[in-house]
Amino acid sequence: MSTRITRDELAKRIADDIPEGAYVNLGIGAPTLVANFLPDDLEIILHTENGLLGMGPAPEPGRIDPDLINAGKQPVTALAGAAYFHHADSFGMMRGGHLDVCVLGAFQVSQNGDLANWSTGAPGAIPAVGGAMDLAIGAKDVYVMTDLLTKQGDSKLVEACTYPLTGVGCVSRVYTDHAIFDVTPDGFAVREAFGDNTLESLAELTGLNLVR
Amino acid sequence: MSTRITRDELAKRIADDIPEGAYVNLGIGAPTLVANFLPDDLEIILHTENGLLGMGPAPEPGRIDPDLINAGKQPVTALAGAAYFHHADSFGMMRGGHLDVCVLGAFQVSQNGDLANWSTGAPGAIPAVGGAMDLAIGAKDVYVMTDLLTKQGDSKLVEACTYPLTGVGCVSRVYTDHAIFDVTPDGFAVREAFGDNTLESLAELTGLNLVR
Amino acid sequence: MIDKTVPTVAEAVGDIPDGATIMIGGFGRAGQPVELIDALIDHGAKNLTIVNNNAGNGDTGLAALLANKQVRKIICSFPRQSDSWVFDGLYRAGEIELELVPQGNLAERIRAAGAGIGAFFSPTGVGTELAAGKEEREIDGRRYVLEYPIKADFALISALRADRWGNLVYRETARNFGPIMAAAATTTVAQVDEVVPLGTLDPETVVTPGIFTDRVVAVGERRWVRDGEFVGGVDIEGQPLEEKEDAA
Amino acid sequence: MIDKTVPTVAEAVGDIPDGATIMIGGFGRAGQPVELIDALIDHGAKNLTIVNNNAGNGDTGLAALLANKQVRKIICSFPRQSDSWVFDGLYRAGEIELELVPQGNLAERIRAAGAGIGAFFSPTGVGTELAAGKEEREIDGRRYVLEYPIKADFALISALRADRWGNLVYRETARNFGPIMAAAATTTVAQVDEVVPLGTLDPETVVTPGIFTDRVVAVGERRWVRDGEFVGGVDIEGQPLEEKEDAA
Repeated sequence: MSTRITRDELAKRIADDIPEGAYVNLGIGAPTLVANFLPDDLEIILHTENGLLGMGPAPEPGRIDPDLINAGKQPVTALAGAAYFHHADSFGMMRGGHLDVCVLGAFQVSQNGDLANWSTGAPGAIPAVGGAMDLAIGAKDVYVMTDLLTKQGDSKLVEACTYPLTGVGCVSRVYTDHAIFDVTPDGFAVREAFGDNTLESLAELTGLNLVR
Repeated sequence: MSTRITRDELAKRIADDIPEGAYVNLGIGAPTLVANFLPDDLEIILHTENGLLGMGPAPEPGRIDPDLINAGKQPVTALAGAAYFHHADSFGMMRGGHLDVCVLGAFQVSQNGDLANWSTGAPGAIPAVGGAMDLAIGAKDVYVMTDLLTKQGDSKLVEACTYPLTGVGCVSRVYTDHAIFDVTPDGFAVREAFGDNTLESLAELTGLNLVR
Repeated sequence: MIDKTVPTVAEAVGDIPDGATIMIGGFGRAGQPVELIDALIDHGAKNLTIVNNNAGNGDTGLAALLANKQVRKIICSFPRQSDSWVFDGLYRAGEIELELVPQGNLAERIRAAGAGIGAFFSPTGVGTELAAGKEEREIDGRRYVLEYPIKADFALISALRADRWGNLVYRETARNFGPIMAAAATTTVAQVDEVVPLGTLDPETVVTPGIFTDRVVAVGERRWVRDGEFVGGVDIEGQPLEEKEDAA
Repeated sequence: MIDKTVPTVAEAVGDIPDGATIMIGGFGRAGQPVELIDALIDHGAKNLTIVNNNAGNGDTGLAALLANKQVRKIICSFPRQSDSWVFDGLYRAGEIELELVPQGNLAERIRAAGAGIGAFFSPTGVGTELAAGKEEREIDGRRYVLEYPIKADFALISALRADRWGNLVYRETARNFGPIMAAAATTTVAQVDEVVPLGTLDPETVVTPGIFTDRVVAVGERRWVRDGEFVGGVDIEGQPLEEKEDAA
């Protein structure tokens, strides 16, 4: 029974939902993969919160410029049409609702759209939040990209988050390896089920009441 | 009996108190005259709140550039070393206390440093405030340049302002045609009396208890 | 391909509805989007709320918009000028509402709207009648009043150059309110002297990133500018001195 | 004549007292004022509060400052990194205090300090443990928390070029926190690749006007830059690739 798509397939599926002309921030980690699947013939403008709109792909080998990095501190390039700005302007851009989409990872998403992705709350862990909370509340649409289940088999879609929150009621849609879920006033709605997944099988995996 | 200096003399007297390297905003009207007396061999950087540091003198005839104006909407020039910025940055510069001096006109200044210079409160008058309130509270030192007496012979230095306030407790010093007054916790202190003026004659003119 | 250019000013403002709140850039003549304002007059939308530093001068531009009875309310810092007779008349007749805001609070409130700030404590205006009724608080020994963002449905601004992504650069003090208004409006329309190919604007020097710009319309160079450089010989209204002398 | 240049990094930081609050620019390696941090280590001021986005990487720069036991407290958004072992050790040993701030609130609080804003309502962090104990308010249907400015005694930043008035331009994403920190500190020290003659920087493109800069010190071009342009061939730390291969 085919119940999961690969991470690359999921990244492509997200990329397919991003229209030309969108201003998009891809969070650190798996969401970065989405950039690999944005069609070359569409202009989609990537934002990196350390001060660049119009971020391009990684540089050619030997052309790394240490002044030109992304939020993950990896070397990038700038496209024709790019613009640089300082941190307050960059986060003003996010907080002010100017980005169309951001894609973030998650530990948990609750059915009212709460996101937990910055801290497991484990005792002794050193906390670090970066721009996660700003991204969570900033974009017009916040997409989460994640496996549906943890390695232990627990659902990351939950009734209420048990991990420390990143943002309240901020997630619009969750792209998982099993299905795509929209956050609705009635809870998670299955927008698209991959492979053999059904509303019923997903309800069982998540232990949630799902809607169509 | 010589009791008054001219407006140009007063402008020069203010200019003499501005040290090299100071960032200065000269308000619309009489304060603009101060620029004429800033020594050519000293670098004093003028700010105009519509977005320019390093404002230069009026342009040569026939070289007027309508994109390059001051807060009074008069044509100006930009010096080598100038910088342009937008209105929020410009007023952030003022509000954030980065200007060393601003020079403003006044209807009234009270002995605790309140300034009234934007409205006579006359019924039917159309109110207009511009940047007056921002300037009043923004600079490290707010100098007022004014005649000591109104045309009706009333003192502009008062116990408490009767005109609508521009700012509370914001004035550091008042340069008048009769004398220079510092605002102190004990009231107006006569810093320098011009011509035949004395503490006593000034106290009589203003009807205030003045200190040395 | 992203292309935010629109061919005419009429098209650029054609969907502005009655009752809209519109920010209009400019400080005096500098940065005033003259052609867009003229298009808005032709378009005829009524019952507008206008946000601008002033309330119009002479009989053109914003003053003409007011004279055409399209404006219900104006939010500005300095309505009264030697040549603001149009506004003055409407105001005295009770035909226009005025919200007077200190210039720095006006700028910061516009900036706050664009930056998603819910409200902020400003020291400007404390203890004056323009702060009457506003929430006041002492913070770290200084008094502040609480000020709220000013948002708009549309911003009409003027810049020097744009590319098709809507990146903008300005010229001298004509920059003024343009960048913050562009960020504070749902739909931002920029008139520019010229649209240049993508990649022509140095990304270090772009002042308004295209994310804030929705429409760009080229209106041609002003008479005191050639290839983006000042060529001089104009009066404060931008009339070439020779031409003016000819006319006189 | 105004001349904000100082000849050495030692002189540029020599008066920083024990107990000072110091903003340090940079996001990762980009924009980190490496030479000024080294000078601060040599200078030896202790009991410092540091404001930076991170808490040091590897064993150089900010990490070395921490390792030298000069820092009492750090205000940052992202202390934990794969190579933040110096901070990690101090933190676990209870030898350094941490104030964790979401990155956008950090930037806006620094900006507020420079712009004279007493406090502001931010939507970031609402309902999270980082907003615990903070004043919350609903405005126009959205929840916000009240955030206060972060001021500093000194800012140490890095830019590409300066003139003797202290006007600064930056390079690419090395701009990051530099402009807002410059405005938020009582004394701002900028290290730059080069100091150029007054009038060389285009006033349209100055990012930090000199009013915010107190001292400028030229430290020479970095190895990936020549005449302000990227010449390539470096790793992410700025080591020329050939040189690195030689060393290996």
